[in-house]
Amino acid sequence: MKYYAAIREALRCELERDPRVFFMGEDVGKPGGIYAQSRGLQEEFGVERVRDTPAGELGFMGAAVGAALTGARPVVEISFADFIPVCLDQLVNQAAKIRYMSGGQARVPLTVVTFGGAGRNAGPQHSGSYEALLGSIPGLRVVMPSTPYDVQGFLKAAIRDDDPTIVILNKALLGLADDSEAGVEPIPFGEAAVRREGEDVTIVAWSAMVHTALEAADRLAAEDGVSAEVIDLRSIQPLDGETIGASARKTGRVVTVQETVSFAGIGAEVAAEVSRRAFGWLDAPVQIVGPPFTPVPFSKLMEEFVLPDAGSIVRAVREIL
Amino acid sequence: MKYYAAIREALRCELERDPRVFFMGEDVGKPGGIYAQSRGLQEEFGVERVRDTPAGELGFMGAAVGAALTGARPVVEISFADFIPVCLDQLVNQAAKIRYMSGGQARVPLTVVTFGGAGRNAGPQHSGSYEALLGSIPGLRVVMPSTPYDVQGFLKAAIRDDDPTIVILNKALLGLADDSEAGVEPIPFGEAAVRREGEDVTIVAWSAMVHTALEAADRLAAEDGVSAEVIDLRSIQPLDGETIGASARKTGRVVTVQETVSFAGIGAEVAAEVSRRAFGWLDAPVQIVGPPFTPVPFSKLMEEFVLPDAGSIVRAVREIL
Amino acid sequence: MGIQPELRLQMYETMLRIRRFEEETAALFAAGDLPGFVHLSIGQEAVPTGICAALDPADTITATHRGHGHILAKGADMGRMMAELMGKRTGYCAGKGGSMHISSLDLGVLGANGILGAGQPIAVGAALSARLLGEERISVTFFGEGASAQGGVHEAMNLAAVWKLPVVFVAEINGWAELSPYSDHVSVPSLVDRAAGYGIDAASVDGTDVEAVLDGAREAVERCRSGEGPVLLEARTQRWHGHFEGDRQLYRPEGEVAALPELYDPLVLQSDRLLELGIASEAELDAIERRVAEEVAEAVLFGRNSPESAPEDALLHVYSTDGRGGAA
Amino acid sequence: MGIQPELRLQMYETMLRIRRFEEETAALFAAGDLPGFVHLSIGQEAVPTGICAALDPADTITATHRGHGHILAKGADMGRMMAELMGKRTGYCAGKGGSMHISSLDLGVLGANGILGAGQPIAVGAALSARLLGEERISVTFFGEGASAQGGVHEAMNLAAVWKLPVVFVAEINGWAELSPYSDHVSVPSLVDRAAGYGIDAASVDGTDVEAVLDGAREAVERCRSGEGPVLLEARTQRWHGHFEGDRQLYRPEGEVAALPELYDPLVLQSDRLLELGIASEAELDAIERRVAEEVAEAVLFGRNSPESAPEDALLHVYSTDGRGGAA
Ligand SMILES: Cc1ncc(C[n+]2csc(CCOP(=O)(O)OP(=O)(O)O)c2C)c(N)n1
Ligand SMILES: Cc1ncc(C[n+]2csc(CCOP(=O)(O)OP(=O)(O)O)c2C)c(N)n1
Ligand SMILES: [Mg+2]
Ligand SMILES: [Mg+2]
Repeated sequence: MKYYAAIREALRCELERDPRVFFMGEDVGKPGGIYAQSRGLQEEFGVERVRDTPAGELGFMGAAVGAALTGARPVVEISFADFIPVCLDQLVNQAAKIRYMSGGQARVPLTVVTFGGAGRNAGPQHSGSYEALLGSIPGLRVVMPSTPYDVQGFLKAAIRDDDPTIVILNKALLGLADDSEAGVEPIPFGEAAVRREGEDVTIVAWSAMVHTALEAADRLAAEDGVSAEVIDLRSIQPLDGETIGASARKTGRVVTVQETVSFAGIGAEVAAEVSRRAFGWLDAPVQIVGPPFTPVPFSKLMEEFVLPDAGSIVRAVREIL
Repeated sequence: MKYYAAIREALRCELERDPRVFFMGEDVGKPGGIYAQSRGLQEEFGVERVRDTPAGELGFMGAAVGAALTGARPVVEISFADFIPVCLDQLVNQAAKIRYMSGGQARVPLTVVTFGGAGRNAGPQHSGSYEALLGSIPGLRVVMPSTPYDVQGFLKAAIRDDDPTIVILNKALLGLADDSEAGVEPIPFGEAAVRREGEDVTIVAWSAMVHTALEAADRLAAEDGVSAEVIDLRSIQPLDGETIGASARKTGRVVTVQETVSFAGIGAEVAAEVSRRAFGWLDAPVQIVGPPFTPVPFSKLMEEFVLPDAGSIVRAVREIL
Repeated sequence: MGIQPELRLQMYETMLRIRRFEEETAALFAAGDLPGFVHLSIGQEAVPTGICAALDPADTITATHRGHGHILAKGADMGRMMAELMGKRTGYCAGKGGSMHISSLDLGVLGANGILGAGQPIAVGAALSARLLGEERISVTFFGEGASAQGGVHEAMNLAAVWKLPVVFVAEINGWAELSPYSDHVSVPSLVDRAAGYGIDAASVDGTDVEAVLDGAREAVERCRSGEGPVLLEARTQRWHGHFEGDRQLYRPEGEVAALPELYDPLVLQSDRLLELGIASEAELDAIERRVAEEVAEAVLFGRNSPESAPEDALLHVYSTDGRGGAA
Repeated sequence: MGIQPELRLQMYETMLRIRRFEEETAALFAAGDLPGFVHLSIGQEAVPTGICAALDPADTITATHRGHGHILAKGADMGRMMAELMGKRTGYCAGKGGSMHISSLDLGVLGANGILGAGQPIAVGAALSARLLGEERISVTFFGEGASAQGGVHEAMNLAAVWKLPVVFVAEINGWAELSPYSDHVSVPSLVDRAAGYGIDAASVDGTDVEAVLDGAREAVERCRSGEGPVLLEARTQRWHGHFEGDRQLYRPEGEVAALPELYDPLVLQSDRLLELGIASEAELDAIERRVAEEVAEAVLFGRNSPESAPEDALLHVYSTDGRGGAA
């Protein structure tokens, strides 16, 4: 199944399963989504449950929070993660805190689906992801599936979960296919996946960069005879420190790779986990590979220049071998 | 001079110095600010240059961006850092990126002054600071002065600088006095201050936690005979990796302390700097001291429980000695 | 539809409960017994009272930072409110929210809110879920002139109008937003002027007169229940106290504050009416006064005698699954 | 005030420049020669043309994601625009912005914007600085019905109204926001209905008729310049192409798109008028057509022949002081 179709499959399954679930966002209803991610769902479930919104994210994100508070289970799409800043208050001051501020009375079973990621020449305002920001908010959960299988599993888990969860999808992966079929079970939050086992170095990645990391691991094996372990974080909040720590203790060397700027990012948090759990085992400092500290430029050449590729990972690994 | 008065002093100085400078925010004009931080300025400089805004931060933050783009030098106050999410788009997608997106044509000489910090029983929606979020946005500068002297120096530097700078002040420090007087010179961004020299361990802090760190250092000296170096970051973006690295190489042990949750925070970034610059010198993993992963609770007892105090720092130091 | 005598009396009592509760709150704050920020609605009691008198228990409200009145009028227990103000374990929010964040999901109070313009989209969502789940309830949201400048209020009104949802937007106009007057925040004489921009019905009522508020509320609620979409109801009222306790209101024209009780006391207006219409006697009003005084005294006692929240309870309620905080 | 013949002709040429530039853009995109997202304003040329014809060079505009027309009408060079679309070094933004972010500070183009509702507060700020710095210029901001749902548009209108700033809010209503119709986004027949909520003047004009737009714009600009505060000007127009290039508009009623050129072509309307009034002959119009075709061809050539931006130039312009990116 393809990545975009996995979104639709998970939504269909949950809409069918639970009448309290509904899906809304810009152009997700009648037009079926700008990536066909919800095509056919409005025909199947009606305009009340698959709903086109006005182009005001603050309003409909807040409405999702209010609906979640009062018995419904909204799934709301923010078509680009870059639009999260216009509705951020409803996420960080409302959805994330309402249960806490209410002393445990309230539940906010909200799922946010959004499209992040760079590499498509979408320019500075359409290439962001915001996983570090969202992951650092107590009360929110954040997942970033890198495969169609994970899209289905995490989206279902998010919708069935009683807390607000942000599912950050990646635009660059929309056409990616794997052999998953309908019926994937929900995946528990907080479990990373070891995508490739290795002995010499651990490469930690998430979202689209997982595939880049696997490419780098192939190159390292072929060109350097180096056996790299590749960990796909999958879940940003909670983060699977255990899997990271175990791998770091085994290999003694860790490289993280991300497509968002690394200042106070998930790479730094992974490094902190490694330091907490594997300090005595480390043979080299954790290498955090990420773009330089700039917005994402429009031009192809410039965008390619700032984004990490397999070569950047290979170089970082070689530096600590 | 007191911390709150240093704000006023810096504003007065810059308003006098440059007719393009103006100051606006909620209740900063006629009422003189809820902390008296701008008392008297409207009388002195008039309603056009010291301006009360409607209670819509997105609108007036955007207006500040537009004014900065067209020749003025706005200083805009967001009375609580917690309100930054309602106007975040104007900071991260506009102010921070406009120069870049314009290929260097534009300048955005914008200064944002905001009040962060917990410890005042202000509850979950009035105790945030957001330094990690803001610090991780290319195009923005972020400073967090811990003394009245630094308030004056950084505020002046921010106003004279041609790029958007966020000055995050701390509510808990408003009444703090030092022996600074009017006329402090602008302080260059990116230079941390060593507040106390020491040999055995480096404590890195910023904003209110600098004072807590100094208290901890006193206790460590008295109770354990441990000599702690205390570094006040002052500037979050750019971060002074050099000073941090040099101290870490000297002491071999680093503890960071922050009052915001530490997941993918500035502590993690400091730890990453330490790892990059002092890996071979480290005798222990960097300890990141921060509150547990929760919103800031209202009740005094609960708030005290979550916030780090000198005792938390002392314990963290003892753990790695 | 006329107003039943019992309801007229009951609304008087509700207003008195709000007044005495907040007077006591002011005293406790002045004595240093209450932490944090406290915003009082003394002088504005008729607004939440008249509105909530038109509601069913299942209907929901979102309150503001100045929300004690909204929440009491929706039926909250004074003791648990006072305990919350004191940060005690028995408070509505187990001491985690404080004055600015009281909620009672059971009573349909979706929460006071420390962020202007945030409650309005949430209220739209409550109306949306009602439709989706086939529940009859409507949704009410309070906000002031200050908040009316927020994008969230606009987005909420637009959304409710486009989707024809049963939301009553109550604009509680007390003349001030923090330390600055109405005219610093709004460019039109009345927020009713905003309604045409969304194609929704609107009315303005005297927010000092609880029966005028009730009349307006009933009409608005009626429209909502019959599926005609959202309504904007403006209530013009007066803020007697400072923006927060401790604010001495030096920015207000000399004498203005002192004159308010004489000119705009919703309690006097209603008690005069009750006496005049023979609905209550002085003695009956005195009895209410005593009952309310007792309720307040008990609430304070309840708050004081309640156990402190355990510090480590700060770790609870971040997520619903684990009870404890998630990551470190 | 009548419209001078030269201006009538000039506006025709401006519209034609926009049309041909965008037709060429569409062709290049279809051929795979342009990266990223491209939103075209074909069919809407009369709006920016009529508006900008009423402006002085010092006046500023903020444009939208569908901004080529706005920017060309404000005087931009086609070659540098085409180069920007191609991501070349000679583009207005040195290839960093692309179609959605073109700006030219020299021409008063404060930028197209990829975020709905963001340009309006920025435009308010430009008017604010004009007042502060004692400059005569006014500020114009374009937005569509989709963006009108954003809180930023409301906050900007409110702010401009409270402060009586010289801002013209141009609501460019093309019937669609992305893939969904006007009625999904707005609950009133016309955005003019919003103006009363801010106490500002408003008018609606036929956005297919460049002279009607110019008349409306002149009146709005006049009010602004004379210090009467902001104005809302609605222009009803039609979007011929998809939301972005590549969008086949399958969601539109059968035949609607095909009928648009027949019914709503601002170029035909104006050329017919010019011929009828004897302001131009067929031959003169042909000459304009050839001139514009040449300009477009040159622009494409300029773009193609321009040097690629150096990859490492990605590090420039993050901050103004260092020229290079700040932190790692
Ligand atoms: C987003 C946001 N901005 C600013 C504030 C600070 N603030 C708290 S109350 C207030 C004034 C509110 O005025 P109004 O809406 O009229 O309500 P009132 O206080 O008069 O009841 C302001 C500006 C806030 N809480 N949230
Ligand atoms: C904040 C934000 N939300 C959503 C989008 C995605 N988006 C781009 S254009 C558009 C529709 C805009 O419609 P309108 O304002 O009518 O302008 P038009 O495209 O018709 O010119 C949307 C929803 C965006 N760019 N920014
Ligand atoms: Mg008010
Ligand atoms: Mg449109």
